[in-house]
Amino acid sequence: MSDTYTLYNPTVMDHFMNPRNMGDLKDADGVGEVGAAACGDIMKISLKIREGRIEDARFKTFGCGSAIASSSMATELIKGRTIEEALNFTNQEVVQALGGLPPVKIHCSVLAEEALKAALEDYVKRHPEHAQVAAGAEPVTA
Amino acid sequence: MSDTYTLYNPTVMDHFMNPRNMGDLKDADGVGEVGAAACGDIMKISLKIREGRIEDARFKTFGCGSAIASSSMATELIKGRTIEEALNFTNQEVVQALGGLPPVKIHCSVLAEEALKAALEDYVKRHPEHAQVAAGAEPVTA
Amino acid sequence: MRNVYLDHQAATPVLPEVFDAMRPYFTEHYGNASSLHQHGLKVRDALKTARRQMADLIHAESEEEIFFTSDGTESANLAIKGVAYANERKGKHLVVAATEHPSVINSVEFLEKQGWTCTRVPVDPEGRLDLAALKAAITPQTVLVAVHHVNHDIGTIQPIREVGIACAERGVPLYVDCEASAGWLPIDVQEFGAALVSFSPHRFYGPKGVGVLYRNKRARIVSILHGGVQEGGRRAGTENIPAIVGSGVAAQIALRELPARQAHVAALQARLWKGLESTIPFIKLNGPRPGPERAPNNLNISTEFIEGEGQLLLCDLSGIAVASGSSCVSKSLKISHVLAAIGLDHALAQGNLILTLGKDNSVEDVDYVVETFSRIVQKLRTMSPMWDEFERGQIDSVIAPRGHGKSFSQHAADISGKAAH
Amino acid sequence: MRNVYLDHQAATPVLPEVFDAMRPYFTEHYGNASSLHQHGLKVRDALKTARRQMADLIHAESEEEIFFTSDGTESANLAIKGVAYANERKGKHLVVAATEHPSVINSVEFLEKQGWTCTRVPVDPEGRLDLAALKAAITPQTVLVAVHHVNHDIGTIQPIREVGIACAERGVPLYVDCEASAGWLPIDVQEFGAALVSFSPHRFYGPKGVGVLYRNKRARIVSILHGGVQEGGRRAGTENIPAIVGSGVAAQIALRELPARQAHVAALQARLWKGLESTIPFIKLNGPRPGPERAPNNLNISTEFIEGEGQLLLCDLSGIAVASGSSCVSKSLKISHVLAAIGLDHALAQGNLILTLGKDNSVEDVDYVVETFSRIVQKLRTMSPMWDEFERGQIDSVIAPRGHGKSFSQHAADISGKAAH
Ligand SMILES: Cc1ncc(COP(=O)(O)O)c(C=O)c1O
Ligand SMILES: Cc1ncc(COP(=O)(O)O)c(C=O)c1O
Repeated sequence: MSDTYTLYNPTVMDHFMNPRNMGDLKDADGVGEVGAAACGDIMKISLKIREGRIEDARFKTFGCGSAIASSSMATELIKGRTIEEALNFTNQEVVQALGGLPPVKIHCSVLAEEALKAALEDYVKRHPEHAQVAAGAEPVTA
Repeated sequence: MSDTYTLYNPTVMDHFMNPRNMGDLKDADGVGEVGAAACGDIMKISLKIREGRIEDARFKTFGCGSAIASSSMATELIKGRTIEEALNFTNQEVVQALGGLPPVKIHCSVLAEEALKAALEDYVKRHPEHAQVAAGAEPVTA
Repeated sequence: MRNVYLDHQAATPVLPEVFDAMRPYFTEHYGNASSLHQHGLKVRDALKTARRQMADLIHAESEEEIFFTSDGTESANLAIKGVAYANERKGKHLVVAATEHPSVINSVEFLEKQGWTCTRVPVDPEGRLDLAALKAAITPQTVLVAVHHVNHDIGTIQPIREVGIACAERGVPLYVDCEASAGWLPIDVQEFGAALVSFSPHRFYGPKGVGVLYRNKRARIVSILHGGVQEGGRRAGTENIPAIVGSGVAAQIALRELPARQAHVAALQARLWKGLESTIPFIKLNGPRPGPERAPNNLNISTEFIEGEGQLLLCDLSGIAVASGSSCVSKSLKISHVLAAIGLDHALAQGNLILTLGKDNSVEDVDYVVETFSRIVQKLRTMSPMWDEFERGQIDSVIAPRGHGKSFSQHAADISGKAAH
Repeated sequence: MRNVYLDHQAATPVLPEVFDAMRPYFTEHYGNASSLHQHGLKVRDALKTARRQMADLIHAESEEEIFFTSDGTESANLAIKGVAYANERKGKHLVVAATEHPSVINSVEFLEKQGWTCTRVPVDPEGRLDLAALKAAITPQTVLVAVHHVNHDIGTIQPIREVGIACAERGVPLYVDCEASAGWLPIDVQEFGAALVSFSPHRFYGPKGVGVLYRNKRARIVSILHGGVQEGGRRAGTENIPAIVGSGVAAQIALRELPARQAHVAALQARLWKGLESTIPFIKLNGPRPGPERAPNNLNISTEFIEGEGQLLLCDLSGIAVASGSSCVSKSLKISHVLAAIGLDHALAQGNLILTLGKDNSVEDVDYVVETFSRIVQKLRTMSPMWDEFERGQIDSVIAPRGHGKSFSQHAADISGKAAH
């Protein structure tokens, strides 16, 4: 790609072209699907959770390059985290890990945060025994 | 001048570069000097008149290329004409003989007509015996 | 990798003949057209030749009806605002098609802030102007009607002659934006009955930096960029001589080659759409079918369940240059207002791609695009939650509804309502 | 015949390096900067480089403060109207120097028709702004002060730093038209305290078709050409990429060569004026003497008893390209408003010639001009009734009065009053 011009930085392009964790999880413990009011993108994140920790994550995204890259990066970042940690996850982490996004595309990373939180919320709903943890963290429907 | 671009057509350029009848007439019978209110040009025409006919004419002009060319052409045209004919002279003749002037420069030909008429007026003033002829023609201070 | 440029609506390369014509005007004949010496007079001549070439392209009577601006946008601004300001005392009402280019629409919006009113005439689902609505919109206060010849997004050809007749009957000048048609379709300003016509040579292998405005001698217009008395006092500023000279040559060649170019791109257009349609399920053509109602060089497609920017990026990585009217590619995050005006479902507008052909595209290009694009669609659909949900019967297709599952848009609204930000 | 181009204020040839830089952007890198694919991204990069080069030339902090327009006229229109419209609610009063370029003056006149008011600050006989009058003109309703850096006609350098301080004290943004100085004098927008600065690279060996507007991030401005969101939404329309790229290179070279160019033309300027002054009687320099108060490349002279167009034409026929502010060379038949503003006698304004030097002019050029011009003056004086009347003592000289005879202007008024038309 040496002579190629790219709309996004190399990290974003890499995650767009070779997305990590793309797909669904059979028997997911939590699934979150959210849409962006601003532009119409849709993102879905599925989580496998074992002993309060995110064991696996998958995404599917209807959206632009940065939306796909954001969901790819978000699923990479949260794997191995505890639910508590995951509930404190913010889009800023995605933006940083991606090495930045164009200003007009920051909302894509927000969508990834929201999809993750929706998935966690779904998990908590299905496993009320974890509500305690969730309550301690930021409200998920911020 | 084959490769030369000119602001005016070749006839105008020729009369500008090689003006005919430039100068003053010693013992002129009539001299007219007029100024253009529009742009500030000044034109002076001197006439030698013999037996009711313009024997010789000279001009001096403070003005642009087309003003100089107009006075050169006007003096050329009127030589040999009777006073009566000369009093009916109009700027259109100058424009036509020059092969046309840019619209914004038509007033230069008007100035030539006016200078000629002022010179004739001067002649008539000095030779009241010719007032009759003048009265029959167009008013000179039109 | 094959390189296929399918964005001729955005830019075209300059023809070698055009470049050669421009070259001496940069370094040798560099004069200012306002100068009265050799250097100025020389380029003044060149300017006149270019004006004549432009006049010929659109069958204008006289080259004195041609004004040069800096681009299509400036020409549109001058047409709209120049006529509005010139006729202020007569009335302050304008009529425009709802699907005009932003350079027209936004000029009108600017005037609305200054007290003008404007009627936006609706179009049908294929982008055709509602003629009856246009006629009804004209009032005694109307000082200008603006209808484009060809729509820049969806290629719809407007019934300009009928519009011209309606305007003539009401004595209102007609402005026709020909940016998307000039060089690709014949244009006859007299047949159009147009008082003003604009276009930009960089759409037909001329250089950037030039816009053209034709103005019929009878139409009143004032300048909008003030300063010197260039362009007959209608456009101040030092003329961009090299680009104007090159544009003239581009116009001359475009006129000569028009039938060949038109036939060439029309054949590719038909082949491309046929290929896409037969290879990719759930794909829709926006605007009229290829044929007499559509510009021969434009295809505007919506591919369901996937978004446009991703399509565009993957096309680019495969050497295919295209555009999109999706909200994700626009800086304002809004879908193309043309797609909104034809009432296209938001989900389909999101999956939008615009392909514009040029004289150098080949059958091989087209076949490569069909093959490559179908792989891209597959890849993006694998990644799309919508495709999955469609396959599982949870949501339905807009293009080929199966009668079960909620609509994509309903689904999107349901979930995005939840996660507002 | 020697060819001496002395009209660098009107146009300059494009540098070979500039042409080479532009070349690939016509035929190879022809993309539209708005496109999201390779072709667009590539030129977007080039645009950014050019912006940086422009920012460097004028010591702007960031390249994001640089906007590209189509020429100096458009930049001036955008500065004046864009700031006026953006601050409409704050106030509708402008302050400009009386000797601004028509692109400023006529933009202001347009706004006056729309309800703005404007104070034109007078200048002294050498064109220097009256600072006290400027300060007094600023009111709480003032939304913009416009003062050019160098006067385009008479080369006067304005006290911009002092103006900048006065504006800062009153919190009013300052717009500085640097069209006549950019590339020839150092410009530091921060030192100027300027909110807006405009110039055009075709004045320093860049191509035509580009204007630059610097806007300090804190200054409010709205766009005046409406359409797409190019140039950060401040200037719609497809960017003229090749010309912008070339302009950037021209700016880079201008910055590097500025001291050398400045010294070169200043030496020629001094020699030329000395030569003319010593060879031709009854000749006057308009504007300050060559030195720190005058642009190094401009001479503006009035030769008494003869008219400017004739001088210009005869110069041209001798291979010397010059300009004139005489009424005869203007399409409106008015003398340059700058000459009027410095109170120059109408007769001297009629005999006006403007000579602007460039980097390729030589000492031999200058000597040829002095020699040739003195012959031209002689020829025209022989043809002039005024010279004759002056010699005969009927009228007097304005430049070197002898104390008898009426003034040229009085004489002209006397006789033209008789022959009105
Ligand atoms: C129909 C139409 N009109 C006007 C314009 C503006 O033209 P330009 O980009 O030359 O400023 C465009 C450009 O996309 C267009 O497609
Ligand atoms: C001081 C000044 N400002 C503005 C302009 C207008 O610039 P342009 O000719 O690039 O439109 C000029 C041009 O002569 C000028 O001299």
